[in-house]
This record gives sequence, C-alpha cells and structure tokens, in this order.
Amino acid sequence: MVNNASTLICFIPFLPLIAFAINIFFGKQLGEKSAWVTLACSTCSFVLAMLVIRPVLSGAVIQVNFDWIVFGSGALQFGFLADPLAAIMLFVVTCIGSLIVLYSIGYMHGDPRFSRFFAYLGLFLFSMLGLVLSTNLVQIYIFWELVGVCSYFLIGFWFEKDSAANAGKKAFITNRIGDVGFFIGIALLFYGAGTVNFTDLTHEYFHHHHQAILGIAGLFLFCGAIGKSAQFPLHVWLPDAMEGPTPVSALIHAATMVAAGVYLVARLFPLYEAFPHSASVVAVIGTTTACMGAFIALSANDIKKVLAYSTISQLGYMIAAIGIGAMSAGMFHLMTHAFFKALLFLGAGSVIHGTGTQDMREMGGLFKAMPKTAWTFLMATLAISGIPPFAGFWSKDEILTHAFLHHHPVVFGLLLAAAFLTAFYMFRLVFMTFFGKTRGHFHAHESPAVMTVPLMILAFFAIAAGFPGSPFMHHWFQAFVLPGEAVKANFGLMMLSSVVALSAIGCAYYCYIVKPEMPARITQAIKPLYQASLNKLWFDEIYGATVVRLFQWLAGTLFLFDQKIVDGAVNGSARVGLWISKIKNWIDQYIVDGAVNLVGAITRITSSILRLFQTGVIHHYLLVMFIGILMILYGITK
Amino acid sequence: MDPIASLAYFKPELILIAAVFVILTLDLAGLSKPWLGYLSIAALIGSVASLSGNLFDTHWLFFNLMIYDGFSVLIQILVLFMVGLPILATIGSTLIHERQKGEFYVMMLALALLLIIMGSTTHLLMIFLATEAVSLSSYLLVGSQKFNKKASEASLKYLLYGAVATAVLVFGMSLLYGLSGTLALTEMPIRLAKLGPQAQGAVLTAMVLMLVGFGFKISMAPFHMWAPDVYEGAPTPVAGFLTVAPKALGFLVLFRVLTIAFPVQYHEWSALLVILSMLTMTIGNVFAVSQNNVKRILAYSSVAQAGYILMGLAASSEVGVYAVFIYLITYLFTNLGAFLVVGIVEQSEGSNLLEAYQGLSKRNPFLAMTLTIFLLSLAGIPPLAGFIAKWFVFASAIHIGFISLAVVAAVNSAIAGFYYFKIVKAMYLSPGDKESPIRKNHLAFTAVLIALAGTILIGILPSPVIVFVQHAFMSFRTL
Amino acid sequence: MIPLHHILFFSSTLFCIGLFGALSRRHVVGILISVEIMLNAANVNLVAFSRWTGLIPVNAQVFAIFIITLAAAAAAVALAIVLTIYRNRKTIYTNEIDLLKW
Amino acid sequence: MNFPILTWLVFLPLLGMLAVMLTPKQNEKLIKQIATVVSALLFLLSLKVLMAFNLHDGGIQLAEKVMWIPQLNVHYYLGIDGISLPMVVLTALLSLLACVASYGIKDRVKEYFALYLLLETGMLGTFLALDLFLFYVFWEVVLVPMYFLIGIWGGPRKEYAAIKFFLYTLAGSLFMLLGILAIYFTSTPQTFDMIALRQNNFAAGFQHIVFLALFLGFAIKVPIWPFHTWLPDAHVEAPTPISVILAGVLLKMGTYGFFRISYPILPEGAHWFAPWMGILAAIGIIYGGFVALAQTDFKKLVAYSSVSHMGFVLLGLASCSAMGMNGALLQMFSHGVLTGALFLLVGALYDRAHTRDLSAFGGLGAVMKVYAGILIFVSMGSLGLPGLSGFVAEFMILLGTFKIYPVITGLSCIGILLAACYMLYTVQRVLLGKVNPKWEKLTDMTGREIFTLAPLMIVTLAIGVYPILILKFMTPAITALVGLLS
Repeated sequence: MVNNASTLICFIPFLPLIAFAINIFFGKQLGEKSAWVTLACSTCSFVLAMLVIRPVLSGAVIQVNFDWIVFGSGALQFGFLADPLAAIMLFVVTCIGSLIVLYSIGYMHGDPRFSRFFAYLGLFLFSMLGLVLSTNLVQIYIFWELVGVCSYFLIGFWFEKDSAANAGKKAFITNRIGDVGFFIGIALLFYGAGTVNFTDLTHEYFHHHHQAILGIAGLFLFCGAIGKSAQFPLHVWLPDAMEGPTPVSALIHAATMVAAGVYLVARLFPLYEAFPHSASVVAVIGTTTACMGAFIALSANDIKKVLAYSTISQLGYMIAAIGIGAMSAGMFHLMTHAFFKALLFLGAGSVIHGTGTQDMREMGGLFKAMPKTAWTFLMATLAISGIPPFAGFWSKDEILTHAFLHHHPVVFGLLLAAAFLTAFYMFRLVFMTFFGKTRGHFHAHESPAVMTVPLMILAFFAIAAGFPGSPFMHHWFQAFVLPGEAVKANFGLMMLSSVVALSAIGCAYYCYIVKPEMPARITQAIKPLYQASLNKLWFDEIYGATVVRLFQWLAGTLFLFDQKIVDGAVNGSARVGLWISKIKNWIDQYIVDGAVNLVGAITRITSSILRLFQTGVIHHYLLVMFIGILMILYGITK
Repeated sequence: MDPIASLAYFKPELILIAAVFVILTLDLAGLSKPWLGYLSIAALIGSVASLSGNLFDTHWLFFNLMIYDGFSVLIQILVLFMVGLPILATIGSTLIHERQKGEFYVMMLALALLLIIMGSTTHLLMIFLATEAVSLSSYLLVGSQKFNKKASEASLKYLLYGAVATAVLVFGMSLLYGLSGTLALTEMPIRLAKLGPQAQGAVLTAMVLMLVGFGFKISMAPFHMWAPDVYEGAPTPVAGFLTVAPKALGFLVLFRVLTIAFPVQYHEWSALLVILSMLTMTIGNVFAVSQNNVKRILAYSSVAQAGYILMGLAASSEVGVYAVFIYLITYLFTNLGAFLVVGIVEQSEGSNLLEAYQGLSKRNPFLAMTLTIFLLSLAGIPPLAGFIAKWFVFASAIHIGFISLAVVAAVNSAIAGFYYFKIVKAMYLSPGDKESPIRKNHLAFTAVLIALAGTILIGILPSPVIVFVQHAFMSFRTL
Repeated sequence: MIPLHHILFFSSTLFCIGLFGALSRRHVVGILISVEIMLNAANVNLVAFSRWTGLIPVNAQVFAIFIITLAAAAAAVALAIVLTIYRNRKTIYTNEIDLLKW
Repeated sequence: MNFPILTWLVFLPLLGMLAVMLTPKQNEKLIKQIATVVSALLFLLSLKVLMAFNLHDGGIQLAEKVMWIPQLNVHYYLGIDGISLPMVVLTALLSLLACVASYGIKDRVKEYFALYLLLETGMLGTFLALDLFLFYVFWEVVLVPMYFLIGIWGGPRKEYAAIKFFLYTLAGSLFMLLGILAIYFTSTPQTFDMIALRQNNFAAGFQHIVFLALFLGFAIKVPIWPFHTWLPDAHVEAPTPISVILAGVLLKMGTYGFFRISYPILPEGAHWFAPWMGILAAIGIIYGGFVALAQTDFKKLVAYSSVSHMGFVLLGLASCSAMGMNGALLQMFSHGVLTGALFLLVGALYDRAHTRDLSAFGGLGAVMKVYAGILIFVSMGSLGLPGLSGFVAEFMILLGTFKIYPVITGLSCIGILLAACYMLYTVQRVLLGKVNPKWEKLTDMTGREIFTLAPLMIVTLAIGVYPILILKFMTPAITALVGLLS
C-alpha cells in the first residue's frame, strides 16, 4: 500500500502540468474544450491524492527522493513527502482546485484567452501541489516562486487593463521582497543546522541544537510567509490582486496559495517551538494582521476587496495561532477557511457574473434573483463569522481557546475583537448585497449549473469541515496533525465567541437593515477612524513614500497604479525616486564612463597640443636635441 | 685575418659592389628600367645565396676592422628584404620618376652594401664610415624627387639634423678614443677599466655623445624630431625603407657598442635607456593620435616602435637581445608592408590623408585586408609577427624586473591601438565617396604579399626566426 | 709641448662654437659651416689624443682624415640638396622651410 | 587521440572562413550555407565531445599536445575538462543559432560570415587552450573580428562602440599579458602549461601582484564594475547575432579566465583578493540592476542586466567554495543561454518595429502571441524563476557564498529583487496594457526565429528542472579546483 502510494504521489503534481502543456500548445485547436482537459487532470489528481492520503491517515509517511543539485561533496535532494500536514493541504488543494476549475468553465465562458486561463490553472495546481509535497526548504522555495509567477500571470490575465498588469507586477515584486528574506533564512538554516529537510528538522533536533542563529533563521524564513500570506506589512498586494478573474481570487488568493505561508510556518513549527522569541514575533505579526485586515474590511465597498481584507485577517488568525503554539488549530482553521472562503469568493463571483458590478453600493436585494448563490453565500458567512455548528466556529474557537488557556491574554483579546469585526463586516456584506432594495441598474440572474454546483459542494464543506476537529469527534484532526497534543474543549469560551459573533451580526442587522442611515452617522462621528479604514491605513501611500526611496524607480511605477488616491506630497517623492535613478544613470554615463573617456580625451587633447612642438623648423629640432643632451648628461653623471 | 683571406667571407659584399657598377653602366647604356630593377633584385638574391659554410662561425676580417658573425649574417638576409621589397614595389610605380629609377636602384644597392658593412663592424672608424655613408645616401634618396617641395625639404632637414648628430657622434668617438687609446670596441672595456673611478664621468659623457648619433639613427626621443617630417616628405618606398633599414642597423650598432665597449657601465646606460624607451614610445604614440595623414601616423608609430625595441636593449639580457632582433625582423616585414600598401594607395589617389582611405575595403579588399593585417601586427595582435615581437620585448622587461617599463609599454600599446584603428576605421567603417577599384600593380602586390607572408608566418611559426637569433647571439657571445 | 688639457679646452670650445652656430644660424650654409667646425673639434681631439694616449697613433690620424673626407662628401651632398631647395622654395633660410610640420 | 576532435573544433571554422573567402561575393546563398553547415558541424562535434567526456574525471581530457615554439616552451595544447566543456557546448550552440539569426544581414555578406567564422575559432580556442601563450593568442583573435562585426554592421554609433570595445579589451589584455609573462619567468621549470603551473607554489606577494594584473584583463572582459562601460555601447550597437555572441560567449571568457588561470595557478592571490571581488560583485549586481531599471532602450536594459548577472558569477567565484563556484559556472552557461535569447527577442522586435524604445510599445501580448509567450518565458528565466536555469545558478551562488560573506550575499539578494523589477517592468511595457494602434499590424515570430529560440528555451528549462544534467559534468572539475584552492 505504501509502496503503491509512493509511486502514485509522483503523478499528483504532474497531471495538472500535463494539462498545462496540452493547453499551452494546443489551446487554439481545443477552444473551450481545453477546460475539460484541466478538469480531468485535476480530478484525477484529487482521486490520486485520496489514494495517497489513505495510508497517511493510518500513520504512514510517504516519501520519495532523488538528487537535484550536486556540488563538491554535497548534494541537494528533491522529492515528495506526504505526512499529515501535507495530506491536509493535498486534500484542500486538489478538492477546491477541481471545484474551481469546474466553476471557471462557466465563469470564463466566452473569454478570448479561455484556454490560456486553464493552462495557467494547470500550472498553478502543479506548482501548488509541488509546494505542499516538498521535502525540504529549497524545494518549497522553488515551488513557492512558481506559484508566485502563476499568480502573476493570473492576476494580470486581463493584461489590457493597466490596473491588472500593475497589480500582477506588484504582487510578484512584493512577494519577492519576502522571498529574499526567505532565501536568507534558508541559507542561515543550511549553514546553521546543516540540513533543510523537513524530516530532519524535528522537535528533538532543535532541542539538541539550540543556536541563536537558528532562531534568526526562523525570523528570516517567516519573511517568506509574510509575503506569501499577505501578512502585515507586506499585505498590500493581495487587495490589488483582486484584479484577476474571480475564480483565481478564490483559488489562489483565498484558499490555497496564500495559505502556503501558513503551511510553511506550520512545517517549521518545531523551530518556532524551540525559539519562543521568534514565535512571539510570528504571533504579533499574525494578531496585528488579523485586526488590521478586519478593520480595513469594515469600510470597503468593493465586494472582492472586502473578501480580500477578510482573507488577510483570517490568515493573520492562522499565523497568530501557530505563533502562540496552536499549530494544529492553525492548520484546522486553514482547512476550514479554505472551504468557506473559496465559497465566499465563488459566490461573489457568481454575484458579479450576475450583476456585472463589484460595487456593493449598487447591489442589494439579490436574494430573490440568485437564491442558490445567496443561500450558499449565507452559509459561508455564518461559517466565517463563527456561528456554531459551521466549520469556522470550531477552528476559530480552537485558536481562541488555546490563546486563553496558554496565557496570551492580549492575543486572545485582540483575536476576539477581530472575530467581532469579522462577523460585522461579513454581515454588512451580506445585507448590502442580498437584502434590502436593489440600488444599481441591472437585471440580476442566477448563474449556470457549472457555477452553482461547486457552490453547493463547497457549502457542504463549509458546514462539515469543522466536525473532524470538534469535540464530537474528539478533536481527531488535531491529533492527526500533531499527535500527543492535548486539546480540551472549553464550553465557556465557546459560548463567549458565539455571543460575540451573534452580537456582531445583530449590530450589522441594526445598521444595515433596520436603520440604513446609521452607518453614515457613525462614520461622521468617528471620521478619522473611518478614513483610516477607508484608506487601508494608508499602507500603499506609506510604501509609496518609503519604498520609493529604497527601491527608487520601482516605487515610482508601483505608484502610478495608485494615482487616484495619492496626494501631491507622495507624488513628489516618486519624482525624487525617478530623479535618483536618473542620476545613477547619469553617473554611469558621465562619471564612470567619463573617467575612461576622459583618459581618451586627455590623450587626444595632449596630442593635439603637443604636436605643435613639431614646428617644422629644423633649428627647433636641434635645440631639443641640445637640451636633450644636456639633460641626459646631467642625469647620468650626477 | 688578412685582406686576401677575408675576401672569402666577403662574397656578398663583392657581388653587391659589382652589381652597383654593372647596373650603373647598364643604366647609362640605356637598358630598360624594369630590367635594371630585376637585375638589382637578382644581385641581392645572389649576395644572400653566396653565403656559405657554417653561418654562425665568428671571423675577424680585414685586420679586425670587420667582423663576420651571426648578426652580420642576419643583417645580410634582412637587407635582402629591406632593399629588395622597395625595389620590387618601385619597378611598376610612379612614385619614383621613371628617369631616376636607374639611380634609385643603384643607390639602394649601395645602401645594401653599406648596411651590411655597418652591421659587421666593431671598429669605431668603420662604424663612423658606414653610418655616415648610409646617412649620406639616405639624404640623397629622400631628396631624389627634386621637383617635389616636400621631398627636398625633408632631405634638407634630414641632412642638417644628421650632420649635427654625426658631428656630436664623432666628437664622442674622439673622446672615447682619448680615454681608451683604441678604436676597436673589443679592447675598450679593459682599457676603460684601467682609468679609475674619477674618469667615469668622462667615459659616460663620451658614451652619451655617441648615443646621440645612434639615437638619431634609431629615432630615439629626444633625437627623433626629424623623423616624422622626413618620413612624410620622402617618397613612400624610401620612407618605408628608412623606417626599417637604418633603424635596424642603428640598433645593431648601438647594441654592439653598448655591450662590447661599455659592459661595466651597464647600470648607467640601462637606466638611461629605460627612461628614453618610455619617453620614445610615449611621444611616438601620443603624437600619432591626432594625426590624419597615414604616412605621418606610420612615421610616429615607427618612433613608438623604436621605444619598444629599446625595452629589449635596456634589459640587454639574453631575452632582451632576442627581443631586439626578433622585433627588428618582424618590424621589417610589417612596417615595410604597411608602407608598400600606402605607396600603392598614394600612387592611385595622390594623397596620404585618411580621407583617401575611406571605403578602401570596397575598392580593393585585398589592399584593405593586408594593410589591416600589417596594422594589427604593429598593434601586437596575435597570431601575427608583431605579437611575437611584442611578446619578447614585454618578456625582456618583465624578466629583468622593469615592471614600470612594462606597464608603461602596455598602456602605450593600448593608445597605439587607437590610431592604428583610425586607419582601419577609415578603410572599413567609413563610406568612401569614390567607388572605382584601385588599379592592380602586380609587382607591388607581390612585394606586399611577401611582406604579408613574413608577417603571418613569423606569427604562426616563430621558431625558425628565434632559432636563428639564438644562434646569432651564441656566436656573438663567443666573441 | 702644449699640455693635453689646453688642447681639450680648445677642442671643446670649438665644438661648442660649432654647436652654437648650428643652433643659432638660420642660413643653411651657415649651419653646414658650423657642423664643419664641430667635426674639426673632433679632428683636433683625435690628433691630440693620438699623441698622448693612443696605442697605435696612426689609427686616429687616419680617422681624422676620413672625417675630413666624409665631411667633404657630406658638403657635396648638402649643397646639392640646398640647390634643389632653393629651386623649389626660393629661400635657404631654415625658418622659412616648414612645410612639413605638426 | 586518433581523431583530434578538439583541433577540428577549433579550426573547422577557420576552414569555413577560407571557403567563404573563396566563394564569389555575389553567391550570398552559398556563403550562408557554408557558414551554417560549418556551425552545425561544430555543434555536432561539441556534442560528440560531450559524449566522449568521462564524467568521473575532474582533470583534463581529450588532450592534444604538440610542441609549437620549443624555444619558448610553448605548446599547442588543447584539452577539455568540466569547466571548459559547458562553455564549448554553449559556444557551439550559440554560434549555430546566431549564424541562423544572421540570415537577415543584407550588406557585405561575405565579409560578415568570414569574420563570423573567424570569431568562432577564436572563442573555441580560448575555451580549449591549456597553454597560456595559446590562450592569449586566441583571446586576442576574438577581438579583431568583433571590432569589425560591431563596426561595420552595427547601429548608429557603431564606430564609437567598436573602438571602445576594442581599446578597453586590448588595454586589459595587455596587462594580462604582463601577468602571463611574470608567471612564466617565475615558474620552475619555465612553462606556459596551465596544468603544470598548478604545481608551482609562487610566493604570496608575487601571487597578489600577478593576480591583479590578470584580474584587470579578465575584469574588463566580464565586465566587472567599474570596467563595464564598454558593454552597453557595444551591446546596443552590435547587430543582433553579434550581441548574442557578445553577451553569450565573450563575457564568459573573462570569468572563464578566473576559473582556468587565476584561481588554480594563483590560489593565494585568489584568497587574498576574493573579498574585494565579492564587494565588486555586489556593487555590480545592485548597480547593474538599478541602471537597468532606468533604461528605456530595450537592448540597453538587457545589457545592464548582463552586468548584474555577471556580478553573480563573480560573487560565486569570490566564495571559493564548491557550491558557489559550481553555481558561478552554471550561471555563466545559463546567462549565456538566457541573454542570448533575450537579445534575439530584442532583435526580432527591432526588425519589425524599427525601434527599441520601451515606452513606444505596449499591448503586444495581444498582437504577437508567440513572441509574448517566449518573451515572458525568457524574462522569467532571467529574473531567476525556479524551474529555469537562472534560478539554479543564482541559488547555488548565493547559498555557496552566504557562509563566507553573509553581508555581501544579503545585499546581493537585492539584485534578485531588482531583476524581478526590471524584467517585469519590461514585460509590462512591451506586452501588457492597451495595444498601440501603430503596432497592430506587427507579424508574429517566423519559423526561423522560433528555431533560433527554441533550443535555448529547451536548454534553460531542462537545466532548471534537472540541473544535474549539466552539474554532473562540472562538479568533478570544480571539486578539483576547490582542492587546489585550499
């Protein structure tokens, strides 16, 4: 069984790659049939993944290896590793991936680059599966970059739009910033620990090797996660990434790729466990992100932007969970979040598909027009808000419980506040979109079955995915991920979080259904706060002003994207950046180059001056000869 | 060896002497000019062919007034090319007036004879006689185009400068004679050694005064100022000849004088030559940069080349000696070849300015390519002869530890690349206004081909040349 | 007998006069005459030294004669060239003969 | 030894050149055929060498040694090892592709291909020579055809670019010549044999000075900051195939010199100067990246990116570690392939639009679909996307160097970031956004162009996915070299 699985495991990532190859080379001939190629491949991957997961469930660890780089006496091995962590991700990625491919058939119908889209999806699934199955940090880094580039392609899929092209570039480059740190972390670990294999980096290992350098390595490695999982302060790319087609947002920027950062931190959990200081940094970043995301989501009016900030916030939850030591809870939340957030995005996609707008202020009252979408959307919203017995409740509660029980009061408090905000803005979204009166001018219609069927399947998971980790199943999930971890259910806390969520829903109901004029009054009352939220805490602007100075030209271009909302001061600094870069170019042309040209020029000028000494008059020549003789005689006899 | 026995080793010279008279007579008798040219070349080949026996034995001839050693053999062979190639190129050329060609051949043959004698003597009197005679003939050759303003001016300058330089040389010789009491170089070291330290100043003064005379011959700075004017003004075949022949012999004589007569003063003259070498190459190269007359560029380049050769002389180690002679040999083919091409272009275009060379690559690809190869060789690009030469001079400087000299030479070589490529640029890169192909002159082309063959062959297979110089040096050392 | 250093002083003076003349004269023939003076300085030296230090005195005296002879030859060549110059340029002042320069 | 394959490799192009020169000027088709056949044969020969290569031998293989100038102890000594093999294959490959890409040359075809073939001889000779004298000869032989190829067939400022290239390199190589001579005279017995010279333990002070002299020669060729200013001019002005050769092969000659001469013969000097090389490398990487970012000329951008990428090679060299040096060698290969491809792409665009001004383009992704795909692929390779060769090389370099110079390496990582910035910015300016109506009529890639690019893409992908393909050839030789260094 295990041998069999170790053969099968190799096929899982490569099936989508085949789909990519077929679509990229024969996409033109295939037309819209190309979608089915990708769908078939991803479904096969899903089936294979299930076959591989089965032995893992019974405690086996499946691994295959081969040499990838050799140097001097050493070698770097690559391979595939399926252990509990990987198994969860494998399930999530193949399952959601297949559903979203199916959904996309409807969503992308009629797009001129239809086959290209499914090619990219195949490439992404390949990269993502390679990432989750990685055996070591180097391999994960490689696939890490590959998913990044897929994300770049897919964000900029409608590249004729400048905003899409810019968003893709912004995503890639922001991620690269994190990746530089990630790389340094790998290098530090490579030389500090002598290995980058996950199977070697165990709890026991760090118990015996407790050098400070490894702790620092942990911090640098976390940089990668910050970039990829859109954590503070590198979260700015994710909202912009919503320029991509909605299925992409669902798959890459909600369910799977952005979770890779969490997955990485979970993978390195032994490291953070051994270095509490590094872990506390992780926790702080996670908590900050969770609150910040939720805060900004409050005021967003673009349906996808709300979800994007919500994703940021939820990822912060997961990161914070691992930071405070609740790795299994973090992974649990990752899984449940993947399902309900994918559902939310797909639902939002369905709404956009049906209405043609993304602005919530133009929506309203869609419940009747799009009942399937609305119902599934509502379930996902309940899940994310943490209403029992939906999936999100169990996982979120698990994190809060851990924070409370392990004496992280600040984290607990902040996460609880974030939970309140989450429920509030999610129901604000639901109320503004599906309830009340239609404010825009369109004729909404329900989406076709290829789109609604995935919604329903995901809705099922949004309810059911929480049970494996619930007390009803004796926290089976947690035991599977991290055997030996004692998990206790705390009913008091469960009550508390439910109450918080329900009260948030109540507030939202009051503000957006009962007294629709309330929000305007509130924003008037707390204008600075509202402005802060509306302007996303001015992150883009601050980066515009600082990163410009650091990365000169780069920021100047990033900046053009945000032209609408910038003021003159920032514009000025962008110009400074341009100037610096021009000066550098100038230095190259006139100073470095000039120095050499100067040598040439001096030679030429000297030559043209000196040649005048050749007067053509013979007694001048003789005089030179005479002086020469005298000087030589003087020199030689001295 | 007494004169009668000496004659056995004097055959080449005798053949040349006979040829001079025969050709002069035939010219008067009205034989057609081309035939005179062929005869001259035949005489030159005959003179080299008459070399026999073990070439590298050393003999003293004519009561020790002359020496027959490897270097003199080397010179005899070189003279064949130095004199033969310009003659060959002149036969069909209009650069020398047809009426004057007879005299020209005779003068060249006489010069060949004088050069050989200059190269095979270690006696002050003979040195003086040969040097002065070579100079006088050269003045006449330069001025032979008597209706050409530039040529006559060049010859006048050459004459006046040469006369003063010779006077200084002779004065130096007289002082040296006074100090040593002998005119034979070989006896000098012993005699000079007896003088004691207080006379060293006088010895050095004599040496420096002689250096002026030879410095004039080899166009060493600061005694080079005549060179650009004369080379520019002289008829091109003559200019080519002047840049290689008197210079080569000047170096040989200077080498003989310094190493035979002044081995004790090695440190002084070596240090002096290092400085003069740097000065010479720098002046030559820097002045050449802003020129736009190809002949004048080559003239300054030949000044610079003298600087490189001086590097070998300054080192004067075994490698240094090889460097000097290998440089001279390769330089002979390369520089002469360049001047021959310049002559062909001048004959067709009537100008030596860079503009005349624009578009040459289209008008006559062969000429453009050969001139490029000669220039590349002058710049020291492998696998051409000039590279081997440059290799040796650099090697001699590095070997003896003259690092600064080597560095200066390296920088200079880079500067030189600039002006050589000015000509290349004109030929290949700049479009020319004329499209008409340049008329072929088979004899001149043959001469160019010979020079080209020498340039390439020595570059690829330098061994025979090195071996020859090695043997010459061995026979010289057994002195 | 006249001591050697007197003669040396004389010849050196002669040489310097010649050199000065060669440097200062503008007339070609003047320069040529100055060169002759320099050569004669060398001749004086040779003859004088042959009396005092020469191993084989006659060598130097022969040398002197050769110098005189070659000086004559040189003068012949020089005058020929001066004639062509005059024919071409109508001047024999060196400062006016500067077609070739720079 | 019965079949002197390396000699054929070096002199086959020379025979081709003679054949071209004997062909009448008007018969351009035949001339192109000769050049192509010769280049193709050359590539096949290089593959044959690849087959004959013994993977487990870190030393010299297939050596051919004949006395050339006995008086100087100069040998005609050719041989190949794991360091030169990738370079030879790269040279042969790029020569063939650039030859095909040269079909577009209209003017003075005969001269072009004659010089081109001479250039091939020079390049292969440089990589195969194991005698310092011979090495120098081939090194200089490369210069001359390059001068003409840039100077005659180049862009508007070709004359300036050509002479600048020539003088820079000439000046550098003259100092290299001095260094070679110093090595020769100091060695016992006096020899130019690069392999035998490894046995000499030169005095430390001597090694330092000579290393500097050689460094100057190689640095200008690479080019290492601040000797790089000839490069943008030469690359921009040169015709496309020549840019390919220039960036793909000629720059590698410089770093190859470190591998072949400086490091094994002067290990002490290498250790002494390595930190400075590291610093220069970091400056080059960052500087090149920033300047590339500021460019609006596509070709100039690629040229400056070369400065940055070659900085990585230097960084790997500076590490003196097995992984870093392996990476450096791999980067040489990878950069050759990728930059070659980039120049071909720039050329393809220029042929159609007659401008290289990046700000003039936009939206070509919708017009030239195949071109867009290839450009994105190559850009990704150039910015170090995993799965393509550039990443493996840069990864190995940075990882290998990190242990020795953590700060320098950390700073150099900015270079990776910058690469992403300027490559993506370029892709955006060319391919993305709205179509400029001016370019709506542009045709997509022709079969010939795809033929020249496809092999490069395949190679870069193959190495990126499975680097052992090429590393297995390099590793034994690098291990031996590192052994000499310690």
